[in-house]
Amino acid sequence: QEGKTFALVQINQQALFFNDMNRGAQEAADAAGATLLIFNANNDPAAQNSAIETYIQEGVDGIAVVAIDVNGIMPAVQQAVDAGIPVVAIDAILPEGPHSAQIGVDNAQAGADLAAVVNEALAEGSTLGIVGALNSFIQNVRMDGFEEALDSAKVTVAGTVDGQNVQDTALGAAENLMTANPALTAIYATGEPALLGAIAAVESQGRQADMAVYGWDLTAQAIAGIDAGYVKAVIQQDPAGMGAAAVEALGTLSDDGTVEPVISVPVTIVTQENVDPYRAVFE
Amino acid sequence: MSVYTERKAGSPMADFVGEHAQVLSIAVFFLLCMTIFGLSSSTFLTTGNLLNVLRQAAPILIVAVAMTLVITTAGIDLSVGSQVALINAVCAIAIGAGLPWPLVVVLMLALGAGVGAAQGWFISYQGIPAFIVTLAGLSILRGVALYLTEGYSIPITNVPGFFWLGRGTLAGFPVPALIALLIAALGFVVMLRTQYGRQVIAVGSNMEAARRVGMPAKRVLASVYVVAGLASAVAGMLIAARLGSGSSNAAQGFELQVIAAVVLGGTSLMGGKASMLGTVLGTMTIAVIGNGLILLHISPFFTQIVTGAIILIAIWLNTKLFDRGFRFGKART
Amino acid sequence: MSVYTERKAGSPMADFVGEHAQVLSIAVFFLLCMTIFGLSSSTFLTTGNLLNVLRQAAPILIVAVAMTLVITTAGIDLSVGSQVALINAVCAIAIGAGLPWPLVVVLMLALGAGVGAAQGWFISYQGIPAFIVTLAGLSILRGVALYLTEGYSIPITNVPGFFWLGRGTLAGFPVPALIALLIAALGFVVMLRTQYGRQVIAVGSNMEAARRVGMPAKRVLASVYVVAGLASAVAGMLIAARLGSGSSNAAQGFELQVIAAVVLGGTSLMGGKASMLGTVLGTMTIAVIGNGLILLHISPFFTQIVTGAIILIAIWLNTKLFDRGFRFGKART
Amino acid sequence: MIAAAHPAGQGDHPPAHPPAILSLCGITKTFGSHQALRGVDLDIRAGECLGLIGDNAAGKSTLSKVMSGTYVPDGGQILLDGKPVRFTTPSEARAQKIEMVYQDLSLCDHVDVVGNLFLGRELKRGPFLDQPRMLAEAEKMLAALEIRIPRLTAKVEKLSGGQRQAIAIARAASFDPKVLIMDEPTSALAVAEVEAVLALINRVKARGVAVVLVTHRMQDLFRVCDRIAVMYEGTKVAERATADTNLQELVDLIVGKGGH
Amino acid sequence: MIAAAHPAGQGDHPPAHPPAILSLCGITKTFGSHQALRGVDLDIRAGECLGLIGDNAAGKSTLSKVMSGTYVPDGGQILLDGKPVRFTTPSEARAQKIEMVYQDLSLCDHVDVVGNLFLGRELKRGPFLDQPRMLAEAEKMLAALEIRIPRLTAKVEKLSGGQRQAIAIARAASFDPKVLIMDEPTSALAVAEVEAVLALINRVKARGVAVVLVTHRMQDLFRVCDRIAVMYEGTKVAERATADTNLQELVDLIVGKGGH
Ligand SMILES: Nc1ncnc2c1ncn2[C@@H]1O[C@H](COP(=O)(O)OP(=O)(O)OP(=O)(O)O)[C@@H](O)[C@H]1O
Ligand SMILES: Nc1ncnc2c1ncn2[C@@H]1O[C@H](COP(=O)(O)OP(=O)(O)OP(=O)(O)O)[C@@H](O)[C@H]1O
Ligand SMILES: [Mg+2]
Ligand SMILES: [Mg+2]
Repeated sequence: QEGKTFALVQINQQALFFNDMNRGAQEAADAAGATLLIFNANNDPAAQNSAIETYIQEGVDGIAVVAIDVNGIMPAVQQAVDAGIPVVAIDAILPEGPHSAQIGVDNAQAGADLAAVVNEALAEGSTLGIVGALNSFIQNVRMDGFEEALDSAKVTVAGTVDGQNVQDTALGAAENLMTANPALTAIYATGEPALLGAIAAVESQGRQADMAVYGWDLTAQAIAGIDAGYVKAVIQQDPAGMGAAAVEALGTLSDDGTVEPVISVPVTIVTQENVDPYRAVFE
Repeated sequence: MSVYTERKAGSPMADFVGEHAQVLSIAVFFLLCMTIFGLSSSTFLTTGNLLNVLRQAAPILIVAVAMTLVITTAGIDLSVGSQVALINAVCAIAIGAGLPWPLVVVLMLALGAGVGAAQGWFISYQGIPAFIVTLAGLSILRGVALYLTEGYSIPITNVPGFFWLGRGTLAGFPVPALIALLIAALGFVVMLRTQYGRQVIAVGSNMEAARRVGMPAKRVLASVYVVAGLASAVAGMLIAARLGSGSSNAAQGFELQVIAAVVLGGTSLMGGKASMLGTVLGTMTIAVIGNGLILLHISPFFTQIVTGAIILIAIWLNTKLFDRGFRFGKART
Repeated sequence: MSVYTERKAGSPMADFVGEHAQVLSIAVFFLLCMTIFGLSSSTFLTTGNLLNVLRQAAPILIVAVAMTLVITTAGIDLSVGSQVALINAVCAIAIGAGLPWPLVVVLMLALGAGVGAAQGWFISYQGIPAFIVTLAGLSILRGVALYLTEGYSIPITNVPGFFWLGRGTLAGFPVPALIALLIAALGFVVMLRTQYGRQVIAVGSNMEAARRVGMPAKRVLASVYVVAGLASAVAGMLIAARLGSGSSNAAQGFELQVIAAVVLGGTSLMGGKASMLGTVLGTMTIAVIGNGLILLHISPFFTQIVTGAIILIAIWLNTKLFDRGFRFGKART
Repeated sequence: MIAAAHPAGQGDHPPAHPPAILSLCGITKTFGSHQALRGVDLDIRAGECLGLIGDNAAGKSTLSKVMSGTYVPDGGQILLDGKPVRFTTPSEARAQKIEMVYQDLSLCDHVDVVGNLFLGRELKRGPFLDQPRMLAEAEKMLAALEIRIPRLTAKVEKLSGGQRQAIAIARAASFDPKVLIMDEPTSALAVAEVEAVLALINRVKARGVAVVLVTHRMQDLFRVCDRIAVMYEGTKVAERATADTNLQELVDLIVGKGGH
Repeated sequence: MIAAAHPAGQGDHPPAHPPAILSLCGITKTFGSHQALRGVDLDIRAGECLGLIGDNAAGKSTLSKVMSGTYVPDGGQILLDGKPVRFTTPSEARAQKIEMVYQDLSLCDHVDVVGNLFLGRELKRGPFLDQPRMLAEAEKMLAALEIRIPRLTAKVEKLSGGQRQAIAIARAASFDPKVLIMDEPTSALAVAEVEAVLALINRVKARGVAVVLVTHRMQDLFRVCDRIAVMYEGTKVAERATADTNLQELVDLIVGKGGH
């Protein structure tokens, strides 16, 4: 793989998740002596397609893509494959298509797994609120997967608010969610900004004692929340592992090798019991 | 044979209504919103919720006060959201690096003023449209914040003094709301009662005339962006203190909220016409709508639609009430 | 003793340079970008890449042409990105529901025109500032798109005719680029050579004067938003055809790109002063910068910063070159 | 000198005349709380020039704008050729061949001289503007006014005050008006140009056009006007045939010292 | 009549006089490709009123703006009390007590009458504007001009053309200028107000102020001016003592028929 060039088409760089993925991919590329080009689409789906088209012109040896619009990315993926460039998808699950591999987490399943934890933990008749990011496909999948698996006889969903994947927006929304539903005892946050916002809301409202927070993606604040006890469980993905797996897959593919069509990168549900190993990462 | 009569003096009441129609109508609309939400949700009028709204609105209000000055000069500052994000991130980094928080506050104010001065220089001394300069600023400053944080949300820990700014209360009143109201009061006095306020209005009304009467027109024009930078710095720090973290992701779409609040309050985008009281009412209206819609359990898929529609209706009523006020004045005299 | 002499006629060359300084300087800047990128990347000047850039720029160019009309009336349309997203989503839903695609095209054009007409009505007949109406539109329309798609992306399948619009080529030339260039040429002719173009300029230059000479000033003012709606519809469909899907996430930040392109081209935000050629050059400059930065392998952390900075520098040079052109003209005559 | 009383048109009526082309009856107009016009009656007759004079802020411009459809009056009636009309926009008045030169000129600064002359009345060839023909006509339109404008394709924002005023006059006078209202058309013009405008007024009068001339230059009144109406604080206080009055009387009427 | 030739100030020089307070030598100013001023020499003396006349677009306004620092000339020299100065902004000229009434008035439409009168020179008490004192002074400033403005806290955009002009005049005349430049100050004023302005000019002259009056109203020149300079197409073509000339000569000079 010496001297090869791979491109990683990213959604944005405003969350640790994506930056960790970039880092993992970069380390894997460095280790293999390959060049990695990263493109940041700043949430614009058309920009992702444009970038892929440009990389095709440039003749890169492989493209990894974290799609914003999973259907909309397909024409560009097709173009790349037609041009003889292997493509792998990370995280967001692409529909049936010519790409060689799907790397990542089953978000719906992970959401459901967390719902199982919630079903277990909450008392009969609890109410739960969701802080989502309606403009994020992946987070909608997480929300739907969670809601479906939630035991509706036991826990009612009092309301959903839109944090728009921005942490201060999420904070305001979460605060309003809590004041609007005084009976609320739990919050499910579908992503990093949402979780940050929810945690800050619990702190600023002084509800540490009676609120249970569940969510996605660890941060220093989330670990502090786990330590304080009100953050009950957080799904931690391994974005660096996804990035690395993508580059490795592209390396194999560009040498005319084959890879598994689904490369699963497992998630961990982090609770007070197993949080310790993650502390170092978020110091 | 000719009959010479003087015109009757106009009724001062009608003059007053005519001149302050915009503020009056946004006040009416604000009270309307309060009433409707108050009647439909038992939580809305609780002290806790109202203080909540005040605390949430504080950063917007602070920047809106500065934006009122900017818009009065017929300018605009699209970069305030990015400035807030930058300050938010740098502030967290600086505190994380162990600097004492009062020093960080001073540094952040200086940083905000510096960024504002740079933009003001391009706008005023280089004559580049404010829209473009601050659009470039929007992109550049958030880019810098992104670069500095590398996407991390940087935690701020163990600075209770700093946190107090964002979460504390003083005699039961949230500190950020107090800061915001103080700044609004200051803005009110500056705009109406000081020479600087007069200069800002003159520059917005007729830049060339302001220059001709010997006002430092360029300096005044540049200065409003410095004020906007300072206000963004304060807002950025309040958000950092409230969230307990700094991130380049902060304050997305903030600039449009701020501008909407200012225009809703009756300040004209064409310059020369400002209303600080209107800005306060406009900001509170938007904040109350955001809060009220959640309390009413509106589906989150509808909130964007409803918020936009309410703002449009509010402004529409503004123009209508305004016209009507005029007519009434007419009929009476 | 007195000496009566006429002034010499001004040099037509200097007059020309003076009047077209903005277009000339953006043309110079565009060529500069082309040269720099061409020298630094071997891929940049390949036909494939250039056609790519053209295809990618097509939606922006189409809306920028319409936005030139809007800005010429001293208005602004912040909602074009949301309109594109709405059309994008509805178009995918309609095709998914089995409607024949030519019918969908017609319906989408009607929808775009309708949305534009609604905004134009508020702006023109109700006298609400364009900034506010279209800001509300930005929120409402994307909200509707979000509501209709529920945040998911809707695939479009098996409509090769429709896909051809976004991906096909005609004599080796990408179809969307052809459509965009046709629209730009149309815009050029309309602006410079037709009564409607003259009316748009007059309304932007002095609305009251336009009314007083009997122009249908309000109708003209409203109409530019209809044009913007139509252009957004075309752009939305091209994006849908290119991506093969519809999503409420489409065209994020689109409005600011479009406005930047128009202003970069020399159209004044104060109204009355338009340059279609400048808009084309401005759009291509922004598209080329986006493409060139990818090819130069700029770290993604820097692209936002660099893009913003380049735009600022381009406009700055514009004002400087402009001034200089003026001076030269002076010295020579 | 200043009597309390009846605001509405109770002034002295002039002797009977041929029917008026445009009649105003009891026109009132209020801005906010300020009564700009308090009931004005006025007749404008074909082939006649009516001088409209009065102190600053007497309401002359407001009255002229009512005649040209720019302002819709709050009360009163407008008769055109004896039939009641209600102009809601200037284009309706313009359709009736009522043209006006505005005190603020109402030019489009970003449009060139030719474009301003043909504003709202562009010549077309097929769907396109007929620039060459407009340019040629524009030269003719300006020729009569003795004004020197070196380049007719220059934007009007660059022109001097007098040049701009000449363009506004040429625009209103050139399209065969039936009523021509001129609000201080000569205020920024040099001597020769003023002469040209007065000559123009006499020419169009001879063609049967009704002219309304608002001016503060008393000496001009006697050279072109047949009748003179005097306004005072939003009312018409006097009307005189030019032949029956003199400069001193008019000046006294304006400030409220005469006519009693 | 029109000779080819030297653009720069080769005109006839007036006889020797007491030293000038403000002297212009060979002033040139070009806009784009248009030579607005082609070398103008002019002396302005204390206690004297200089009339500046000329055809439309002759360059009178441009020259006045050069004197007041609004335009920086491309060439030539300005001497103030014999010392070379270079005004880069109007505030520098204003600091030297050079005041100007602009042809376009330069008012801030959104500011009230009082505010416009004190624009750039607000009275303060501590850090705050002293509104009551400004209001009181404003009444005095306007009193001399015979203008009727009912409410001094009304925004000036609502006022009539003449009222606005009076405000611009009051603003320039009230702050004890050494040089007072007035660009067509009476164009929109009614008779009584014009008289008041002429009286004002005579009053300030008597106080030793140097006045420059640009006007197209020839009859006014003879009532206030001591000398009259005539401009033609960007040059000064003649200068006359008022006592030595008459209306007809001036009119001929303006259009280029006289003075040879
Ligand atoms: N749009 C407006 N809004 C408010 N007040 C107005 C408006 N237009 C005119 N006025 C007021 O109406 C009165 C009459 O104004 P108008 O312009 O008709 O006077 P005028 O006779 O033309 O004076 P001038 O000779 O100075 O031009 C003035 O007091 C003026 O302030
Ligand atoms: N800012 C400018 N840009 C371009 N040309 C200008 C500018 N200002 C003045 N000119 C030109 O300079 C010439 C002189 O104009 P100026 O306004 O000085 O004339 P004036 O003597 O004051 O005329 P008037 O009596 O009509 O007011 C005119 O031909 C005018 O077009
Ligand atoms: Mg008038
Ligand atoms: Mg002039």
